[in-house]
Amino acid sequence: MNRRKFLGLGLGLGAAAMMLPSTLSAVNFRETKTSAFEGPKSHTIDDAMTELYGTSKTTVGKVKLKAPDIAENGAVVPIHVSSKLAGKTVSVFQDANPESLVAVFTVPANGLIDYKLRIKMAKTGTVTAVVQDGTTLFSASKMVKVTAGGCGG
Amino acid sequence: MLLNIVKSTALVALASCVLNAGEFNAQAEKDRIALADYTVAKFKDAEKNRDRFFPYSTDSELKNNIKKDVKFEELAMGNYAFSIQGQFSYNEIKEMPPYEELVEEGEEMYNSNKAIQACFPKTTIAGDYPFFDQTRNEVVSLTQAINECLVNSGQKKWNEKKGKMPILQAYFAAESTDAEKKVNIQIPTAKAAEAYERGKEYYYTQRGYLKLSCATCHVQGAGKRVRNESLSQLVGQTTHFPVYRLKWGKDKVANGVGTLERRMAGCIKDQGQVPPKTSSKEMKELLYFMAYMSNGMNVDGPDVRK
Amino acid sequence: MKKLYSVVAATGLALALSGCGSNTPSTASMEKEVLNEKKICNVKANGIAAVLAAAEKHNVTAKKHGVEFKRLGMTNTQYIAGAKEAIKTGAKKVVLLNKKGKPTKNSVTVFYAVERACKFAVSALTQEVEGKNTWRAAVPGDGFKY
Amino acid sequence: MAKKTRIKAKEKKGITTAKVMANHAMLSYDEAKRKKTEANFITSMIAKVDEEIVYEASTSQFLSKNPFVQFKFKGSNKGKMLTFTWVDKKGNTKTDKKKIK
Repeated sequence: MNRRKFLGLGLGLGAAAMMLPSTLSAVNFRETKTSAFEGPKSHTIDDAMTELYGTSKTTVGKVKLKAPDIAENGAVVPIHVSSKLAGKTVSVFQDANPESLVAVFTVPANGLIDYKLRIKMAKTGTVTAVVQDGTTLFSASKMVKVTAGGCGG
Repeated sequence: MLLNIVKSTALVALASCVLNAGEFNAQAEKDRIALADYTVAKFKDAEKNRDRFFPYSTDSELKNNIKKDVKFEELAMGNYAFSIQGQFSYNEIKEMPPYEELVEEGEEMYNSNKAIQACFPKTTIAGDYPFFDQTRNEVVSLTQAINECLVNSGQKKWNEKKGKMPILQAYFAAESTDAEKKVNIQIPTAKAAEAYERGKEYYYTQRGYLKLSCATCHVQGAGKRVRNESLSQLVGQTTHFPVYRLKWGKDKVANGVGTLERRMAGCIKDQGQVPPKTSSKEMKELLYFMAYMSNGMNVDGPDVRK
Repeated sequence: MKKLYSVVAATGLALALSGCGSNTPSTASMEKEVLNEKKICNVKANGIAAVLAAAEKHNVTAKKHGVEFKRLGMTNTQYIAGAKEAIKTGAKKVVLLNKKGKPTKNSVTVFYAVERACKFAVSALTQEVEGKNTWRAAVPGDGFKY
Repeated sequence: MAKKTRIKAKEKKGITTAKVMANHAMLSYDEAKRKKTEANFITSMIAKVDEEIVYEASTSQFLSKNPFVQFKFKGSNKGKMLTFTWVDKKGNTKTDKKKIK
């Protein structure tokens, strides 16, 4: 990990920490971490995770990720992330699309880590959910098979 | 041996003939019960009964994806009744189903169309169609009834497959579901019984270049797989229409909902045959038969499918 | 299987005897002519023109009976029209159409198209006749045992 | 004009569960290219109760069309108003409210 990125991470964390008490403004990861969403280093889960958090090293566990083994439809893949960790951010990645980051949630003071969302997957791939707790990243992954769905007209 | 068979079947035939005289739905009722028994037996324990029902399915499929002890009422959910995988996605999508706004749109459509209100004063009618019109001596589908109503009041016909037609029907279906209506198909006359029989023959006859009948996939084949699709069972196949299909709604939500006729045309096309016209006698009688097979089940439309 | 057929036959017979008209497969309407797909549709033996003519003739009947074949969005009528057009213009290939009737990138030879159109037309009819005898074998509570 | 966001919010034992479905095409870059238009998708979603943020997400082009999200939070009760706002890439924004049941 290079120094600049490490600083960037520190800044990001600091910013997030500072923002939390003030409930008026939000952390927009799309502005602070544009490169993780789009750009040359957004294509693989590892790269995007590094852009977002400064590292792609995660500890597997403590995060529950529910997703179908076989998606009913690649355009609507239901994802459910939950965890009992007191994490500050939660992010969802997949490797079935050109870019891998899907969403970053900032967990508010009263928020629980229990998020559902529906995502698009162009092909079969792995979905990874990451919960950032302090400086540690906890993760869970699941393979979702996507096939062209439905018989008939 | 053969003589025995002839004797016994002759007796059965005679018995059903006698019944036919009084109760025109006797044969249909017999078919319905036999089909329900078959389907329930099939999904009792797929793993244990694999030799009887699932000779070609893999171990993991039978073990991990086909539910045991599927109840009769559950069969209305189509393949989600037994497919564990499918059910997961289905339940997630049902939390905020994409058709909800279309139902509202259908309600507005109903409220703003005086002619439709006059033709259909009751909105909880989803389970009553298609019905056998005794004065016309033909099966009348809901789609046909709506279009006739429009034409009679000087309005233009609607597309029978998508657009306004299924959206209005979605409203009827939702109202019927809320009122806990059940599918209630009557066979009032001998002519109606004939229409039913023709529909049945259509369903069970192989057609198209693939030489499949509807039953190959949805009676004998129910629960099995075609590529990655779990095949749904005939019992309960009509209860949830109009249906919102994820596939149809891919580009535009309003296109996602379609009538039963739209679905059927797609299915017959997959058999490799030119489907009958939406309001043709063949199509309506086929639907009449299918709806009868779901008699007594809850109306649960509109619903969402793959 | 043999047993199955005998059951079907017996049922038909029994119903016919019992005079219970409503659900008897009408033996009278069962096809008179037996079509032989292999013979009729043999392009090498009969020539393209004859086979195409046969395809057209039988497909008209199939259409009338509501059993016309369709493959990947292309009806047999479109197949025949495509083959005719190709013969007229001297093209070697018949371009396949998608479900909207627009040409796709795929094509087949005229020989193949004619043979297929003929086979589709003929087997639609033979299958229809056959189906009249066999459909009950798939009905639970009737010919289908499990 | 963007259509209304559908919101369902329910409180049970101190925990409020909110289900939200925004009305947005969520055109990804690839899809936009195919349709020959410009990509546009929701980039940020925020939910508040009494000015307190209860949900906050930065999102990408890969949420489904008409994205659905569900989230849970503590410290609210029935009758309070849940406000949900989204902003898309072009800067369009839409705010809708619903009382917690």
